[in-house]
Amino acid sequence: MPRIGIFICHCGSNIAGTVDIEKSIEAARGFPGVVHVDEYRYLCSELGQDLIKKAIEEHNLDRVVVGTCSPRMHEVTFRKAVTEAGLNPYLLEVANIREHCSWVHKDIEKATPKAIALLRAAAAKAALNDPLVAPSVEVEKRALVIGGGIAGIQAALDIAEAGYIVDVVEREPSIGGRMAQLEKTFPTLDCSACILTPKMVEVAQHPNVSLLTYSEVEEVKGFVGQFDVKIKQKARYVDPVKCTGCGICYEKCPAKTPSEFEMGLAKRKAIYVPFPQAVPNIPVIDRDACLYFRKGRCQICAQECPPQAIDYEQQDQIIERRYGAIIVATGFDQMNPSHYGEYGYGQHPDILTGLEFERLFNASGPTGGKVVRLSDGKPPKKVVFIQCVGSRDKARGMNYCSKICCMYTAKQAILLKEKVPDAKSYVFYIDVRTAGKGYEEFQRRAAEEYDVAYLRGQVGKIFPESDHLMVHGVDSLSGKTIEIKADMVVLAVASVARADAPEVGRLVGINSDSYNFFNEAHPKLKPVETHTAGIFIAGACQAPKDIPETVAQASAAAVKVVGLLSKDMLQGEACTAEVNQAECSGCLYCEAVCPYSAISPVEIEERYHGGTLKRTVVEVNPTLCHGCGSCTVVCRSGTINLKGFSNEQILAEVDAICLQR
Amino acid sequence: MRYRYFPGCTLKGQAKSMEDTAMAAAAALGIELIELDEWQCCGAVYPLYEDELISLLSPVRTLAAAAGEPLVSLCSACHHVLKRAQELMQRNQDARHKVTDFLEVEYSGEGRVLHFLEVLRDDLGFDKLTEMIKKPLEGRKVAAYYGCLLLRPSKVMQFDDPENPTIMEDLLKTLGAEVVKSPYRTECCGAYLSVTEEGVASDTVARIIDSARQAGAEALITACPLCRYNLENCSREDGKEPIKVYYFSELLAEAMGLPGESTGADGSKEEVAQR
Amino acid sequence: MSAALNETSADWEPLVVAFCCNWCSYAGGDLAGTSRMSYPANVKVIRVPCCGRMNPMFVLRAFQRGADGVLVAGCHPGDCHYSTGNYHGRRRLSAFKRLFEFAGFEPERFEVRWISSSEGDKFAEEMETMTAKIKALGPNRKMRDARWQSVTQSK
Amino acid sequence: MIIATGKSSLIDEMKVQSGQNPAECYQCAKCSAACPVTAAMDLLPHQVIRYLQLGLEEDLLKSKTPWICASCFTCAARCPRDLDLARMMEGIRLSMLRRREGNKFGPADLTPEQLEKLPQQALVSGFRKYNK
Repeated sequence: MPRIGIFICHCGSNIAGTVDIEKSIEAARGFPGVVHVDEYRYLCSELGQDLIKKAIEEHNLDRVVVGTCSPRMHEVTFRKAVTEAGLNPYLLEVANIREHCSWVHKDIEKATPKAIALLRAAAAKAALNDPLVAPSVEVEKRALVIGGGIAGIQAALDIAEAGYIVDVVEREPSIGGRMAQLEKTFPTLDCSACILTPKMVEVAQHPNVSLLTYSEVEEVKGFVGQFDVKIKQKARYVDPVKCTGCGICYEKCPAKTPSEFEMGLAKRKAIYVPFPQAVPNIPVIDRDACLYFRKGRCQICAQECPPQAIDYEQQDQIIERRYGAIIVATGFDQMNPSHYGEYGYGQHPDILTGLEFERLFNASGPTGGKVVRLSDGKPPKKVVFIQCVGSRDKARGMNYCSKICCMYTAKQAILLKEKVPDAKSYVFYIDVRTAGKGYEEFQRRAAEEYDVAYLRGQVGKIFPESDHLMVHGVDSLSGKTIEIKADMVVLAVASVARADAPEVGRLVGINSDSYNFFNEAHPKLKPVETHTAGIFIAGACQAPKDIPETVAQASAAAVKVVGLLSKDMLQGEACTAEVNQAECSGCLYCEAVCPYSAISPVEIEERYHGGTLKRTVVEVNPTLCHGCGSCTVVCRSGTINLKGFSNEQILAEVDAICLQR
Repeated sequence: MRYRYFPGCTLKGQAKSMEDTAMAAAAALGIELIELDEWQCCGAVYPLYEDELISLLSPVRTLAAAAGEPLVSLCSACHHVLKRAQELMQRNQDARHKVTDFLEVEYSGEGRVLHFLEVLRDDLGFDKLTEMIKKPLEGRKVAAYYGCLLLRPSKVMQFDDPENPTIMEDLLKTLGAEVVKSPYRTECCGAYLSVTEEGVASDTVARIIDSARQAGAEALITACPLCRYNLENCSREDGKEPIKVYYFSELLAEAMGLPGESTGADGSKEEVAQR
Repeated sequence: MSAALNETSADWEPLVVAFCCNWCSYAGGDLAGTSRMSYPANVKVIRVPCCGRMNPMFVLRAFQRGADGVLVAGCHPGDCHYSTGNYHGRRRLSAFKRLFEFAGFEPERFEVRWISSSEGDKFAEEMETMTAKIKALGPNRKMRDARWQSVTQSK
Repeated sequence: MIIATGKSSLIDEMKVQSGQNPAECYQCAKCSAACPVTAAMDLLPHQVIRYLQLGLEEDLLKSKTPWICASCFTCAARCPRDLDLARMMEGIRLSMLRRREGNKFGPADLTPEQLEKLPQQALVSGFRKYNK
């Protein structure tokens, strides 16, 4: 039989004014297992806590119930108090007789029996409380950042500056990501390279950062504090130690293939760096394009390389490391708008996506920074921009707003006017969305000072007619149909999740929304956390976002990582699920409902009629479990229980509350 | 290859040449088209209001009469109505019960509903058709005109890419013609507006013909008698060389070296191939 | 026996058991308290971590032990602290409610509500409504376990 | 303009029978950009939906636009909100035919020449679209 002590707080008159303390004490003395009942004016005060501690010693109490304010207010305080008296903190139970009783009922005749019922329920539950210990895990003081775009770079720098070791894994031969492809950034028109390149260099040279470019994460195992990760470093066929980055190899290489960095608008060599400011400035050989790998002869790069850094025998390397925390910053893709037949993308060289058009402004881009038509090399005099191509389109595209297009279209229209002063831009839009510091002003400048015609409506057809593109659209404000003989059309296509995002999500163990963007743990209050402890997200892999937002989120994720790595040990949740494997039928329903991947199947051997039998059951990883209890209800054999909120405890409360009947 | 065949009214009248040439080609290709024993007009337009069940009686009766065998039509309007009626029978249980109870037939949306072009592309294959081309249409600049009813709504029709269809161009290529692509090949010709608002149809037709002409076409093919009527009768006198309009099956028969004649929507006849 | 417990008395008061999730509805209840709102004392709250933790067995037990109404309250769909718990809860409890009705019980006796931690007013309102509704329905006689009653009355 | 706040039976019926909810339209005007016969319309297609949203039943019944619509389905094929405007247009036409004006067009409206030349398909379509 437990020895329960009940302590009732007056909370000045907050409780005592509406609950008859004397009557409550009288009733409490009669509850099963109660050996001691006391009261105090302010139980949460130092003296109040001492009263509890003393009583635990004097009356040899092994369970404590306090009738006080809400457990969301002072549960921690009283748990600490009982711990100081030598009890396990989870042997304490709170009856909320203030917020849920004295403050909401005016009539003492009604509030008192309710307070008694609540105390009775708390005592009934307390009798079944077990001592619980939160699991603890040692923290590996090293972080992994997946993705070397601006989000990954910022996060890595912040973690490194806080003094922790961080590895950045980037799939491409260089870090820099999407931002490296941009010419200018809104709304300040900073040159993208001018602000990004210094950061790329800084992160590469930081003593706490290791860059693993041309590499991909292959496997993630373990859990918060101890993720065991396998990373494949793809063979570059260039010795990074010997290479001086002189560039003779790609100058001499005879094999050409479309450049990914230039969105296919220009060619690169088979041995290449994606762009001139690449970090690291070490070329890679693209096996699929290289004449030597395809046909067995050529080797010009090897012959020409002064330090003899070319190594055709190089193999992929697998790196295995343990990390305390992971940031996923894998960025976004652009939707291919070919299925919008009315826009004719892919059928004519002067119909471009926004990012393709952006490359025309860049000095190292496909046109050497001249804004010209790819069909005939002439500067475009009439350019039609179409917004929401694939965004806000639940029929043929994505239902969401891609957020950045209104702003980059305004930017490109301004840049166009600066490069081709007699050019005229037309922007077909549904709504102009410019929420952001300085954004509205910027867009208005485009319309007012740069002669950009904003047409509220959409385009129904684009087709080539002699040397121009015929654009048929409508301006819904005037109710007029519009025909424009355009020189060029720029489609603001939807920003979409990376094609392999679901795969990355599975690999890392985080989930995504219906568009394959990674899910944050809470849409408002946990924007960089995921449901998997120790894994954080930053940047456009979570949803379309612009650079300032991406950087802010990256720094936020870095702070979360630093906070985690600053601990030697992690304390988990004590109220976690537990399974009785002897009764588990291995149906795995619990695994399916667990939002934290805390439940996994294991094979056990059992003795069975003299032999042994192998069967699948589940086990709960208490460091991953958050204690929601979803698994307990789906369990077909009813053999998963939740510590601290067990079936027995809840039923005891129900019984105790219903005892008045 | 055995199919049940639904001709539709117009193919027994003004568009007889579409039926004749298609039947001749089918026979030569080993495609058996067995006309339904009894059939009625499909209704020409698919009822877009969910309570217009009366208009569904005829197409559903036709669908049920095919008794699960693949059902082929030549006229794009008939095909459109039959295909959509089938989709409704599959999707809307309530409508299905009401219509089939009234008709006293058993039908729950089964059976393939095909346009003859789909048979040529998917069941026979254009590769196979190439072997049967005796008189390729060399040097003939022909543009395909799809119109609306075969392509849209694409989720139901499942005929081809609604914005960038290729089936008719692929057919023309197979027939040896020089394929001309015009941007207005999927735009509406004005349909039944030629009955009430001829001016509107004249505008749409003028755009279609002008753009085909600009692209260099000498002739157009279509699978719809109404499209052909509009293209031939609503084009304005502009002094330019008129563009010939054919049913796809007429050129098919011609390239296969089969006898037949093209019946213009105005009843004028022209021999399309010699014996 | 007091008038409140006497089922034939006009002063009969129902017992409503409310299971509230810790993160939203229980906190909403706290807010109703700190805002000094008022609702009938007939409602007694049991705290659960999440409405996804709600085993229909808990509801049945309450009725068996003589509760006249049971209310489960959780975070609004989409706002679950554990991201998906309330979706599981919503599906399970709505299926349960149908079964409950099918078995011949008044479906109004069992309700599921979404109350956020900022909706103290909604919390109070729902408790008020629920109590009034159950009061009008009268005592739960169908599901009450007579054996349990004899145990309690002997105590 | 005073916006009608009362219920429009036409629009309510239209919603049910066409399965389309005009409230889902965000007025991007893609339909109007795609429509091949706007030149003859007094209201552009997106304006028809706007009128439906505002409950301007009387104005819609006066409009020529529903009778110009040729049911080519281009609007529906391109609508980013997955709305089928062709069905809504049919709804307005039917409402007028069923309860207001009766038939818009009959055999008597045709010239003997038309009767001879027009393909059956055209006649049936025309009667179906413009008759009860």
